Amino acid sequence: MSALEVAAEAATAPAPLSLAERALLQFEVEQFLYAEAALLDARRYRDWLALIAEDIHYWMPIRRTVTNSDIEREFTKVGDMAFFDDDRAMLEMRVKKLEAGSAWSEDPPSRSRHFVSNVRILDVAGDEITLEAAFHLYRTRLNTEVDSWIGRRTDVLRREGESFRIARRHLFLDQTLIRATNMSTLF
Amino acid sequence: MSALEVAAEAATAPAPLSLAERALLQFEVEQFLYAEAALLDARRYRDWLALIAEDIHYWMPIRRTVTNSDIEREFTKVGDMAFFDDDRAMLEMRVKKLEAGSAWSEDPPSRSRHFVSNVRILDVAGDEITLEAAFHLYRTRLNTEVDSWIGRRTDVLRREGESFRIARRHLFLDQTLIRATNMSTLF
Amino acid sequence: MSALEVAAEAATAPAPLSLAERALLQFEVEQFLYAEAALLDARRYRDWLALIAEDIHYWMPIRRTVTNSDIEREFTKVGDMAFFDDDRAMLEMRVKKLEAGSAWSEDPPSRSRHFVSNVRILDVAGDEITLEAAFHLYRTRLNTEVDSWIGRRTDVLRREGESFRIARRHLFLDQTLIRATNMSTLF
Amino acid sequence: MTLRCGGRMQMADGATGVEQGWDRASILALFDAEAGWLDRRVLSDQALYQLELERIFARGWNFMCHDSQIPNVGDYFINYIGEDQVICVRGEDGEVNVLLNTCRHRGNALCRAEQGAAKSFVCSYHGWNYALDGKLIGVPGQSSYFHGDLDRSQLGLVKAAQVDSYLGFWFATMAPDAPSLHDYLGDVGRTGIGMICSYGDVEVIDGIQKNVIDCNWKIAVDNLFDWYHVMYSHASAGSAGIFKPAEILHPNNQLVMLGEYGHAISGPGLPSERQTQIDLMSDEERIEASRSAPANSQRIRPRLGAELMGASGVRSMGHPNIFPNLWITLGGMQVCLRLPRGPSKTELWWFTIVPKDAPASYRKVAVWTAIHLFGPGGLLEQDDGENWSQSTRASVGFSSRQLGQTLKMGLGHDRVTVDEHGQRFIDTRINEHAQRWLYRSWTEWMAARDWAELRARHSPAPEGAV
Amino acid sequence: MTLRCGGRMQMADGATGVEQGWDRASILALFDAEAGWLDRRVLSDQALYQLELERIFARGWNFMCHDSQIPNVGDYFINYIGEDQVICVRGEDGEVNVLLNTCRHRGNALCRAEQGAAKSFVCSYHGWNYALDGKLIGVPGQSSYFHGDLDRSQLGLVKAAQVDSYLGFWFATMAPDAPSLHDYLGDVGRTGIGMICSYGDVEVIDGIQKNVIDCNWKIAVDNLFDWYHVMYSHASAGSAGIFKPAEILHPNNQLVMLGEYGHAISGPGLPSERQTQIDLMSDEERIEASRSAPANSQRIRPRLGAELMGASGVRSMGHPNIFPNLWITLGGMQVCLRLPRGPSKTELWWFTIVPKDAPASYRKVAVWTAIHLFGPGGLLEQDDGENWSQSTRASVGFSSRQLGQTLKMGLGHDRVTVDEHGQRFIDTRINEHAQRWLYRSWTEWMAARDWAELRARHSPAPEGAV
Amino acid sequence: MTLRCGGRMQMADGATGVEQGWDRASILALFDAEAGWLDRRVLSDQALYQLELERIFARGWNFMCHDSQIPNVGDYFINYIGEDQVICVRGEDGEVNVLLNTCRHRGNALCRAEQGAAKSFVCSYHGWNYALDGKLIGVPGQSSYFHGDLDRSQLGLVKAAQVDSYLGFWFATMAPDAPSLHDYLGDVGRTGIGMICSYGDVEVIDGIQKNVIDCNWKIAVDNLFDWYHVMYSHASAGSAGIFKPAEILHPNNQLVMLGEYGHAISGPGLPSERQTQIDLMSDEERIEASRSAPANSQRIRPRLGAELMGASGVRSMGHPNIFPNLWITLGGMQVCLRLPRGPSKTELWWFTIVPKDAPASYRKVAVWTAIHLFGPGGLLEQDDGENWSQSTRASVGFSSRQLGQTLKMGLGHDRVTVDEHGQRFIDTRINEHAQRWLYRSWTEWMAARDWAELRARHSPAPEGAV
Ligand code: FES
Ligand code: FES
Ligand code: FES
Ligand SMILES: [Fe+3]
Ligand SMILES: [Fe+3]
Ligand SMILES: [Fe+3]
Repeated sequence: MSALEVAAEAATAPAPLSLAERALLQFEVEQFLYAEAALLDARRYRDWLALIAEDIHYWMPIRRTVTNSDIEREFTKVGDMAFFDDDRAMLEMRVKKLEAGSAWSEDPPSRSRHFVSNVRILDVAGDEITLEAAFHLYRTRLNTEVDSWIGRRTDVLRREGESFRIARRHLFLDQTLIRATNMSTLF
Repeated sequence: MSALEVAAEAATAPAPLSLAERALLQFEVEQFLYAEAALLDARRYRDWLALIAEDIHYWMPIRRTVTNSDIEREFTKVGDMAFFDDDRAMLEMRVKKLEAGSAWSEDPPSRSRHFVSNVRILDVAGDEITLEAAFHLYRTRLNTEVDSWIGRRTDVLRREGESFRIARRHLFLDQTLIRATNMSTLF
Repeated sequence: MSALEVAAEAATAPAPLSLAERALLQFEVEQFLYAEAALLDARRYRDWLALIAEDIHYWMPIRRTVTNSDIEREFTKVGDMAFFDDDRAMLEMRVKKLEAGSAWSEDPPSRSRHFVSNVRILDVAGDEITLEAAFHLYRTRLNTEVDSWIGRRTDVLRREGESFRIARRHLFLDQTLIRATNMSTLF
Repeated sequence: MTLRCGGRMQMADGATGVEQGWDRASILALFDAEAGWLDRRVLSDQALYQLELERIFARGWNFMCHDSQIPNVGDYFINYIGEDQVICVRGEDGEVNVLLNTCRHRGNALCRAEQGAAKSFVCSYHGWNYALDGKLIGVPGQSSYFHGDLDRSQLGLVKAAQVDSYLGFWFATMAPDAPSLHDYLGDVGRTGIGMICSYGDVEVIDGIQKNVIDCNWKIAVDNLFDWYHVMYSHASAGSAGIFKPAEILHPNNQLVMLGEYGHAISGPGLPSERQTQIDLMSDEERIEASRSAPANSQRIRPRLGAELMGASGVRSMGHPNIFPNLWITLGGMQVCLRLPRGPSKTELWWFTIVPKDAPASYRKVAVWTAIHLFGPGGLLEQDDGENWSQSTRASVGFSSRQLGQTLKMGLGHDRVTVDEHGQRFIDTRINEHAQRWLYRSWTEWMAARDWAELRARHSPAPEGAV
Repeated sequence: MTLRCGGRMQMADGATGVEQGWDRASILALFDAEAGWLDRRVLSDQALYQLELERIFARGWNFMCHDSQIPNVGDYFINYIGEDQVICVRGEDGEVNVLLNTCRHRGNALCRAEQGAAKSFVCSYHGWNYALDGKLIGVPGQSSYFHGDLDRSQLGLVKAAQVDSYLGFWFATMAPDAPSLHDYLGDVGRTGIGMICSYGDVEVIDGIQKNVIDCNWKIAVDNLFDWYHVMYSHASAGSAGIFKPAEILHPNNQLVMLGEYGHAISGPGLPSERQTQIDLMSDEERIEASRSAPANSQRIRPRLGAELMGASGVRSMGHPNIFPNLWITLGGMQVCLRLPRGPSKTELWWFTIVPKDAPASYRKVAVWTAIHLFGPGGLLEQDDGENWSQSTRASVGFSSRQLGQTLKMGLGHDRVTVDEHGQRFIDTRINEHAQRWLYRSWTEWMAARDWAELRARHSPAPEGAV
Repeated sequence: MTLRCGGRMQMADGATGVEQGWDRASILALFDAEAGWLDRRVLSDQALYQLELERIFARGWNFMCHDSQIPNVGDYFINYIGEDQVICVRGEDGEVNVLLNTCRHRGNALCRAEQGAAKSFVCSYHGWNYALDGKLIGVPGQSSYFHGDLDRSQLGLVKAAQVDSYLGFWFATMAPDAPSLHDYLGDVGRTGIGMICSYGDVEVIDGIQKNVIDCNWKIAVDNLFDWYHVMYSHASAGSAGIFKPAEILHPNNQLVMLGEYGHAISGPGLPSERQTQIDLMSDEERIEASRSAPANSQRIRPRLGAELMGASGVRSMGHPNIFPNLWITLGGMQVCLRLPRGPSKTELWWFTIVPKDAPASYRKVAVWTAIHLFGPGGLLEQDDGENWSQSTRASVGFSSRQLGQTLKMGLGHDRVTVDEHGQRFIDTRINEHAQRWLYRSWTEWMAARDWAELRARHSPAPEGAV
């Protein structure tokens, strides 16, 4: 792959858009992602659910430490085991659990901070935007627990009026051993 | 709250501006915030002070681990105890202390890195812009000390000519127990 | 330095450009940096090399804990010792090593995540753009090793057709003692 | 190969929990089976933990992997015996070898991946090359630098003293004098593994979830027998709708089996009358009924179930634990290993298992269930970790660690029944029999200096009143 | 409830600092009061630290909270006795209960918030329910699963052996045979708390600052008596203008009080002549004068001051410490707890206190002062932490830990005066009397196996030459 | 100043590796020199590590810095003796003082920078002021608060017991009875340092790379003698082209020198015939030849080389180690210190050195070579760390730590030759003589209670067959 091709791939993927159009789309998308993150960090789970498309695939496969020769097995495949493999009903169930007065493991509630970085729009097809970002979900609990989950994610956003809904979120964690008691926080 | 409302809140708050105007404002604001952060990281405290409005409220309340039923007491209120509750005079005093030849606890000086992420302009009213961001202040000292302070902040920037001054900075840390010897670094 | 001057320095450096032009340039540059980071995180080292200018200076001096009175010696100078002081041939050698079937220390390979934040374009001169950013390179290895390298970097990008090449990358780490087994990951 | 014998420091009179050694009497006093009282220091004492690595983990049979994870010659899976890392690899002869993952030259780890396939194991330090059975087959410079006099036959990878499998589940022990796997498992252990295989040969689905909890491994084992916490701990999971407590719990139909050396099964059990009805169904009907609701606790097992689990064991809808740390759950659809990482740290590894011939639809539901109930993101499992870590933490403080845990539920109220085939079980309500058995066995393992002593002095599986 | 008696390992001759036990003689030798020499290992030795948790923290009276923090029935505040977490809760009877925060079933923590209000404490693991006084009032399945035979009366939350308050400040001890709080505090302790309440009833302002410093807790206690470091350590705070050293220090007017069991007060003191003038002012005049400058060290206390602090104690503008770890500062406007978290880790908790009837303006200044002088962001406090952590660190290295600390200032140069009411005090210059008293008392606490021995063998408050 | 004598706990019979003390016999048994067998616990045992700090690091001569790093009065560089931090400072008299970096008052660290220049050392806590030779020259309030009776002469900074330099390289020891630096280094140590200075006076280039590896310090020392791993470990660096193994390795021309107290040199050596040719060249020719390829292992040293390294030593193209932890590499162009930070943590400090009069072009190549071969970003060094950390880790697990390391290469196959000047060396192939010598010496250091015993009982440098 030549430098030009790489650069082309990197910088010009959604070809038909002008630079200015792409910049504005980037702005819209980033603002949406930040607002979405803020809802989670503010524990407004119901409001967050409103941003989730009916057909969402919310998925975090398991990563493994493998050799280079085995690198295609680094992540589990769709249909095999995963940390998350949720549809909308499942996400609703997660929110319902968080809202239940009896979710002892989230009472006192966790404190989360979702950092969304390096956002790149990879594709615009009809009303769907595919993007990639680096994420850092920082969570503290009680006075002593500190967790950081870091990785890459690909989202599909679907334009709906003035805003978007999230139609896909695939989360690729960097860690292979989860160094946390649980993952009770939404990503 | 419907998805539309959330999206509306998220994406269209400063209503009268066009998307392009909002994108440009976002650019200006982010560049200002990054430049400000760079001044602190370069230990140019005097220059940083020049960005501070006369009437700034620089405030970091205390966060507590509380149950859901008590969640409105998660942060202390203005007027109660806090980690920072500074006006401009107090910030000047902090800078003066850092500049004093005798600030032993900052000699050797700390090394800081201010990450400003997820910037969202929440309101534009007259010459004042209210924004929210996620912050990560990373500090190292000597060869062994490493601190990370992570949270959310809301700033008010006031336009002054080609630039801004900071008229408010409210810092909402995620940690409830400060895992550091001190907070001698400006946020 | 007055507030105005600071602001001016911060916000108007590449003077001849309009705000909109600067915003578009910022978008282009950020997208390039994110795409570049994604290549490294995807272990596409050859493709990454294609983004490197022939005359690159890829340099990470050694930082020391020094007193305020000695602060100009905080970083080693060009020509003295450093962690990286590479030209393109050297970077090619690094990539060659990573590609060698026998790079045992990178087999299983590391997992990296490059966070590029607070990007500021400091200068535009001809086809060269000088920028500064905060970086966080997060690396995990095996099931237990976690490293974070955080600091500031200045890049020079040179426009080449629709994309850029990296003509300079100077990395200023915050840590003085490297808390890692090695730095086998590209920054 | 002979391991150097590691004796233990004599206990100084009045030594503190933090520094002391432990003699037989003081170990046995850690659990009072008659009173249902457990000394909290079992969760936090550093010396006890070191002793566990030696007397429980190195000496017991540890679960390694399932046949299906390493189907081909050279396929390997990394696991642990206590804190010793081992390679479980399919040898040239098709057998599974369990090898300490440490080069005999300078000790470097041979394998650093979690799984993979190898022709042989080459050390990344100096290139010593070991065959899949651990034999040292290549030493660079053997003739030139070593002058040909390195005795390679003495320098193979250390093999587990015994390796064996039951129904495709491989186990290993570092103790040459341990009983055979068959005898070690006994009826209860075999019933537990039988539960997994009641619908025929199984395979492990790709992807082992692994996470770390700041708790002692035993509080996690205690919890698997604990059907008492379900209603309260998991109330929010219930109200969210992920499971229906009433369909699962059956508080008054609990079946407990206690096996020699600490194995146990505890949890809901079908009433014998119900089993009698099932016995009249054809295998096809049973499988059909089971597969329609794989997460459901109504285990309508085919005939094979009773063969593997026994006429009484087959009634179990509960949780077997193969002592020390292999939990079988979801009626055999998952197993979870609890690997010790210090007195207050445990790794949890989740394996998801389906019958080889299960239809895609079943497989899909199985994966869905496994992901959404258990593992760090599972709606049930989320609730457990902090209870365990906080319980572990409360065994550290000076005053708190003077206290005991209370394990009195059902104590003295039940009887062990022996069925016509000699299988022992307890039909009762929700109870703590299995936990008491766990800790009673644990003290006996810990107090015994070697297998001879453990064999001679351990409690037989209970009979009569319990 | 009886705590299991924890004896100590006998000291092996020539044992290393890292592993050894400590006998009476070796503990007493850690501080040479005559020479003003302190063995550095008191800051880093792990065995000494474990012994501190037992012999200092579990045995002494620990500050819990102030009345105003938990005004209503069910209000609670979490604190620690050493490393044992306790719930301080207002009971149905209005009294404060101090309960070990650990369920008697499996040990789980009942409360996980730092503060709050509860009707009762329900355990998140199995739902055992404890009343505000710790009584076990609810056990799910008590009749069904436990067959009604669980003796709940034996399974309440463990209460501190003694709980009592003085002027609204609650303290607790795990030692049933400890002296009463009144006797424990003695004149010096009561004077210290009296300082806080000299202007009448007080309340704690919402918001306890908490941070962790990598230092031994004792170097932080030493520092509170240390008016010697102010000029140098805090020079930059002075030059920034946050405080005026000259107005605060009064190096030649220092008042020291040394109390039984290790309490002490040290720092500037009004000359008696100045106090005589104040005694002539009306309460109104005094309060007016004080409130105009609350951070100012000129303490012009109303009559109540002398009542609570004594005729001599009222002159103190210094720092009381209630042994072991409660510092009273800013003339009573703040207290700071130093909670041990290992030999080289200490949590600092800052409480800010104002008279209940203080006008808003005073309150505002008090909060401003507290935030900007102390706590992790305070301009004074910023300077201290690294000195403490570096001093602690220098007690670890093999050669450095052979050294001592030097505590010789004023040694042998002063006399204890007894006033007409029997109150003892030392009028002198800047000195290290209080630090020497701290460590002398500390060795006595550490060497005594129980309260009987501590009572019998501890030094009485000094008389005559010091 | 006298350090308090720290004896060692008697070894309890059968004590475990984790808690036990170590007596002479058990220490000597850790390495079997005849069998080339090393007990893995030397890499992980906490008690052995503590003993190393005392018996190896405090007692041996530790490299401090080079003359050129602190050229002017007041220039200082911070280093360590074991885990004790020391200030190496150029005194008023031009000599280098080595001072424990801890104030004699409360122990605070005087210097917190890694390097710098000072007129005197003022403590940031209370302002005690120490001269560059450690004398306590200023105490605030000495007359007023201390009443003039503080004996400052007893309270200077603690100086290393002996400080001396060889060819500009400064060393220090805490042991007053250690041999002189000259005697300590012996022929082998002096040869090693001589290698650095063969081209004349040198200077250290600005910038010491420092990083931490999770390994025991000894595995890193073992590795520097290890020319066996180069082909395999560094294969990818070779194939990337950063070095040409064939030009460097010379597997059949290895020169080994073993020096009293554990020093050694190992690696390629010029055949004597080649050296004879070189001896015929002029110094100018030799320097010209060397400088054209500074990274090249062909060391064509000027006459000075043979003066400093001896007629046989000058042939070395290998790696000297000054016992315990100073590695000389790249033919003297770099030295690397390995500082212990616990049994499984080591700091690596890289110093890059060039002749003072080297032309800019040489200097440039030297820096390029140093950066790109060694240090955490170096293409060679990258490959080593994980092998060391994994080897260290494999000395922890219960079963793995029962094993040994194998150090048998060349054992019994070689002879020590003594040249006409009395210099001893071994001409051989790739081997493990130096590593065996390292561990043999290490056990002797560890077993000896004091220098008298070490002097009396250590092995002399080997003669004859090895
Ligand atoms: S350590 Fe494995 S070959 Fe040397
Ligand atoms: S642990 Fe509290 S109810 Fe079981
Ligand atoms: S500790 Fe150095 S002057 Fe007090
Ligand atoms: Fe559970
Ligand atoms: Fe202070
Ligand atoms: Fe190497």
